[in-house]
Amino acid sequence: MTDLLPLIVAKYNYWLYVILMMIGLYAMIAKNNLIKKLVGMNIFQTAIILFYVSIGYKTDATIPIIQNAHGGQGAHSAVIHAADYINPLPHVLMLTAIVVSVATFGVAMALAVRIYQRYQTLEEDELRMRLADIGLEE
Amino acid sequence: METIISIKPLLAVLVSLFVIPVLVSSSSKPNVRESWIFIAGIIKLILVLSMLPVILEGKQIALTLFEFAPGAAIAFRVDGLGMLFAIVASSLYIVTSIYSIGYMRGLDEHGQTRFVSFFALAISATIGAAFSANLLTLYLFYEILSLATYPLVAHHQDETSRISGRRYLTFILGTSIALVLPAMIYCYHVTGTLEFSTAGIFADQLSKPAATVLLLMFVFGFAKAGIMPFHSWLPAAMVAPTPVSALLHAVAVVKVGVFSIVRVMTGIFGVDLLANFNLGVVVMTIASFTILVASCIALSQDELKRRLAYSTISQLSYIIFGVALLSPQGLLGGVIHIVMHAFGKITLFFCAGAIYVATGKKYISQMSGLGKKMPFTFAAFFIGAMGVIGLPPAGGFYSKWNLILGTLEAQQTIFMVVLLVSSFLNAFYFLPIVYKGFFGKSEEEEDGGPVKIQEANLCLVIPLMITAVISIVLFFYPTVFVNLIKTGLGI
Amino acid sequence: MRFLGFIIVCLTGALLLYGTGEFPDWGDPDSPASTHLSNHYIEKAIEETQVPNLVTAVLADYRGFDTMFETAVVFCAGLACFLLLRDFSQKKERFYRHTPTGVILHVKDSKKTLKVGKEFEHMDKDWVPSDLIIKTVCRILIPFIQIYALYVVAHGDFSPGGGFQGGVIFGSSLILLAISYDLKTLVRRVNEKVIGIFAALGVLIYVGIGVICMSMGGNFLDYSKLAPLVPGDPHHIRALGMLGVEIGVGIAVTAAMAIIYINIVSEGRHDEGL
Amino acid sequence: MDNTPALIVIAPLLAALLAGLAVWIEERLSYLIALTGLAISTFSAVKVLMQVIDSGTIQYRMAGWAPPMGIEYRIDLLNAMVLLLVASIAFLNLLASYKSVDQETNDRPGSFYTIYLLFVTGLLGVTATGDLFNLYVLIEITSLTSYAMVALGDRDRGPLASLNYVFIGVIGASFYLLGVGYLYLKTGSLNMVDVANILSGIHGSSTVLVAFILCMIGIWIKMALFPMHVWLPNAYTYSPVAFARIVAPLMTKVMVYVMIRLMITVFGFDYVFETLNLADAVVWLATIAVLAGGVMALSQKNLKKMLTYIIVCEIGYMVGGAWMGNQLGMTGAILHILNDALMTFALFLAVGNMVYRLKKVDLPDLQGLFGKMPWTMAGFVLAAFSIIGVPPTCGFFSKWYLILGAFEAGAYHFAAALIISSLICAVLFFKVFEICFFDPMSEGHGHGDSHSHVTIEEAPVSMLIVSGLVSLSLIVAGLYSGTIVNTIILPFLK
Amino acid sequence: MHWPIDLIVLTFVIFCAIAAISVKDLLGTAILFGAYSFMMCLLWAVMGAVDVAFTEASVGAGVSTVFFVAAVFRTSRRTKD
Repeated sequence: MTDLLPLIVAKYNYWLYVILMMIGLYAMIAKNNLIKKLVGMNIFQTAIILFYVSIGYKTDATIPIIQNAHGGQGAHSAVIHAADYINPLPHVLMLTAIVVSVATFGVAMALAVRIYQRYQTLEEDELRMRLADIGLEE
Repeated sequence: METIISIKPLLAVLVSLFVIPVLVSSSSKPNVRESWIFIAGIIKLILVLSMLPVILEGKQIALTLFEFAPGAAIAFRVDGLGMLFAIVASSLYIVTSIYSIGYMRGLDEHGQTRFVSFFALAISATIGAAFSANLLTLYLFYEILSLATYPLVAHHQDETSRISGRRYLTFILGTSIALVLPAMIYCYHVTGTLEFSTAGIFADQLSKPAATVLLLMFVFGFAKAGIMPFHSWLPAAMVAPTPVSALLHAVAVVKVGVFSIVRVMTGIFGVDLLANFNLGVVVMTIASFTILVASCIALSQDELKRRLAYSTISQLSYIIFGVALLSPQGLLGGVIHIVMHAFGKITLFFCAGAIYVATGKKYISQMSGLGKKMPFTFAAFFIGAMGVIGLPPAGGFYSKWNLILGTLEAQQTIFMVVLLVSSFLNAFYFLPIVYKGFFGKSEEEEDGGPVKIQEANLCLVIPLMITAVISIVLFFYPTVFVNLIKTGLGI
Repeated sequence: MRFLGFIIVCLTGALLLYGTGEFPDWGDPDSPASTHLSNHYIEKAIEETQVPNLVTAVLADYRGFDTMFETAVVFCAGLACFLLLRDFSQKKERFYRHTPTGVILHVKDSKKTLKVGKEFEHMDKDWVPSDLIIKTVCRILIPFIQIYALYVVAHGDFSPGGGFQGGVIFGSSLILLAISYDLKTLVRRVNEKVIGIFAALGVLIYVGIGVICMSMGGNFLDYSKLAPLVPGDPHHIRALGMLGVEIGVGIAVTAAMAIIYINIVSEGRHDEGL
Repeated sequence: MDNTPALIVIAPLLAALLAGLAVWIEERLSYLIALTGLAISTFSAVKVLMQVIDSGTIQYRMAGWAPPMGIEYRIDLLNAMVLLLVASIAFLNLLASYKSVDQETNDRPGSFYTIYLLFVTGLLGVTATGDLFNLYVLIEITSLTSYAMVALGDRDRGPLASLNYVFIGVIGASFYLLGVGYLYLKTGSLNMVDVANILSGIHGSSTVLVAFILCMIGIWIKMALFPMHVWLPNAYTYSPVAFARIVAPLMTKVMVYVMIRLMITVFGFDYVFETLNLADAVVWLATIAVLAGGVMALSQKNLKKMLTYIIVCEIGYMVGGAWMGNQLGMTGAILHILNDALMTFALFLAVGNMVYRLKKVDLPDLQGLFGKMPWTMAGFVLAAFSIIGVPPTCGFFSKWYLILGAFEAGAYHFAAALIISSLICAVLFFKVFEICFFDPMSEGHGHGDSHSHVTIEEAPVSMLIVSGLVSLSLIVAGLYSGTIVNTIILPFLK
Repeated sequence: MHWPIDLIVLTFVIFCAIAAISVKDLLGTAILFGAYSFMMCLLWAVMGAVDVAFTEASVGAGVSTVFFVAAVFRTSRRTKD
């Protein structure tokens, strides 16, 4: 048990992101409702973001905004230690990823509305039936 | 061997290709269109013949166009064998052109422009195949020829031609993709080259089983040669207008198939390798089978063109048979049969077409007594039949004679029997037609109805007379072709 | 499907877990991710760009090219929603309310319109009377939200935030207007054409700055080449360049969010919604 | 400073935005703007290709930062070729699209051009970039634009096909992103070359293995490798034809390019083929993909859908070739990127012309088309021959290399699959030709003209010219494939 | 040493995620989804990713949820799973 706890502490973040991702993926594959699938998709994407943010984390470091820099010249006097600040790169990447995901989400919602306009349902099985009714194969 | 670089082979190929746009643009003026065909045909023949002296001197003419990998290029090389084939194809093209004018106009066929355009394309591909310097180029033109003839075969655009066209493609395209292509690439994989050379391209990279499989893939893969069981496209293709059957399915297309097999056996494998592995016998057996079975089937056909088709299947195998003998006499006999059979069989097809145009009759049983009404046609038919059977004084005798000598030379006496038997069969299925034509009673006479039948128009009769005469001439003067073969194969 | 999904999910999970086996510990300062590139960013960024917020520095400068496409993605999403849903056909039925009396008129003739003004006002089919409290509170709040959004954009160099966040907040303020009043109010105030132009313009500002850098003889988006064009301390030129692109991002995001919302909520008819 | 590499990508982006503005001001301008943007892009791509052939790899630093810090464009022979391919196809398609866009998106052609240009920008960016994360962003741009485009097509099916595409596309992109995350975790870098250098020291790591698998699966989903192809047929069939014409030839091919780039530049040949033992399995997968694509294509009744299954089949060719583990196979795969893009483009151009006149292209609708639209059909026939692999069209030559590579690697099953798929394609296309050639109206021959009452004429000249040009280019590319291999592909692989 | 906080928030996140995909009312899903995003944002703030957290708060918990509600408003709340 004494060995296990550090291991869990060291890795649990990664494990939980995997679980979150599995939830999202499962919802995307197995759910019947298109909106539910979209929620799954979003969970899936946020899980990846969580993973990236976890990569960037450093113990005993602070947020990646250099302090005492407001004066302009002041910053140059202080020596900046890399270990003091959390890695900013994953954050940058994830800002991008979040915006991508919201953009995709918006488009997907628009699509869902279009589908509903045409078929009056968002359930996959019912959609399939509607398609069969109007003589279109899947 | 001296090699001359020249653009002539390319021009010979392209000439009828370039004429296609002209043909299409002058589609509303049939006379202009047809004169263009002649001009192109004659230019082509002149180009081909202009290379003849050089080849007879024992030189070669070569031109490399695109080299896309070492040893695999799109290249032309004119040697004796290719020259022989090119002369046959290009000279018969002119004759056929005259004939097809008569035929197509006589029957008022639709889509004549399309017909002549694809005809020109097909003949281009044939010349290209004749002048190929390597297997890749040969394959290229082989495929172009297959595709260009499809619209010709399916020309009538009705249900029968749909089915025939389908069968035609299935066999021709299917075998070439499924068998030739992998075999060819495997050759390249093993040797790194596809260039034809009389010594073969394989040094000792092939084991006997591999060589056997490869050879069989080629022999069956070039299905245009009509080796059984890949022969049934040829009778099916007889739905096409007769000029197509005559030039393409007695000369160009089928001979390209045979020519390809000859090329592969002599240029890729090499006579020595085949002899070492004793593969000649294998091919000979297959060819003999085809010869006999096809002859027997021909006997039972009542439709004239189908009978001719089965006769063609059997005669094609003679050529392969001859080459597979792997002896000088056999090679000579086999290859010269390309020429002899071409002139003989095209005469026969021309006759069949002329009869159809003049009387609308397709079936042999209807043709008794026609010889009196159409004496020239039936005389020509007789000469053609003699050529195919191998009776003097038609050219066919010369080739058959050499083939028989070849079997003796190779000490394959059993196979000699095959030749003899098949000659009898040939006689059985041709001579009765001639006999009935001249001496039988026509249906009209029996019915006592009005007799209006006469010779077909001149455009049809002249070509068949020409080919019949040439067929006889060849018996006396085969020297040019013999020399070509000797320089080409180095025998 | 459910079963298949389950298996796929389990396989993926197993694969991912297998990959975590050789991960460095969570928060390990010596992991490759935290040493190779990031140290350069942390130590040099302020010197090279004069921007204390490292995330902004990396986002808008070192990886500014990514961010440009990011903005393009948002623009594209807006355009996609517009293209997918926008429906120019007039709706047949209209509802009006006679303001003084509160009587609701249902006009079924599509050609007949009433003049909207003091006497009549537009109304939604599923209309709920506007709540005075909500209306008033929002009316007060919205300007502040918008000012805050501007602050977030402008102050992105020094504190968390930047163009995206500011843009989204500004967009939300517009959406709040639509929710608290009605969609027509928003559409009336912010013309569709204006939003459309702004969405493209925002990204264009970003790309334009890059192109100007190029025309000044530098690489694409190399802000340092802008120095001759902008008065002030040439040391801060990169920070200024970043501010410029952040403004572009803000505009584009604001417009895109508004377009997406308006189109989804009104099914593209721009008449009634939440 | 020479900015041409950046210009290839920036020009269409800028044009997209200007076209987006023009939508609100003067709709007709947007077409001209789009045309100009793509012309500049194509021109720059030609220039860059020349430069790369002359003087080797070009590096272009975005924002002026040195590579591992900033984003860099690294243009070597392979991307230069693909860039030119993408830019020129996009340009030509735009030329051909003027009329069909007006017909299909009757209300908003300007917005169509904007999205179209963004899509092209994405593809060009994916090809040019030397940064793993930038690649992800650009993939997302291409995906998002395709979602929108697909939904704009068929009114009944488009949105549904698009939403399915969204789900699967997001999974694909996210897997790729995860793979990049795993790589980043291990290397701390995102620049491809930098990552490759660091990776060479840690080949045995399980994390790297998982990263590789994730990246590959992500890319495979995006390129629709069987069995991850389910989104493709519907999405491409129901999209507007002007878009189908560009997405079908380019999207999957660019993804194949990305796969090859990852295999060669990022993970390295040694890692992929020596450390891992996956090659055989992937070649088998490709074999199945080739066969399955062909078989599924056989059962289709709609021409467009049939062609989309052929794309699935062709993907198998390229994946198999790339994973053969020898130079010949890789050469074949790269050559096939070029050739397949061209021939799919030619096919879809022809189909576009048909759709323009016929409105729908179920197989029975095509009867007698040879007589009615001879030029369109000529282009279609050439392209079909190329797909079948008839020499001298380019399809034959890439197939040649692929089969040769398969022989060398001993993957005879793959060679057999290629041959069989050629046969299947032959059957497929001749089925179509037959329908088009035999006109039921003129049954009982003897009549040149068809008597059909609906007069269908040839497509507009602008569409025909492009279609003919591209079809002819198939032969040209075929004849010069030796040159292409020797000046571009082989130097790249060495 | 703030991993316990982190762990608790993570558990909440997972709880919200499962709830969001299993609730039978799409409006409920929307709200739970918003909560999920907000929890996530909290988690990231704890991990020091302030910018990401800020973005997620405005985008994920803010606009996304609004889009979601808007879409549900235009379609239906009903769902079978």
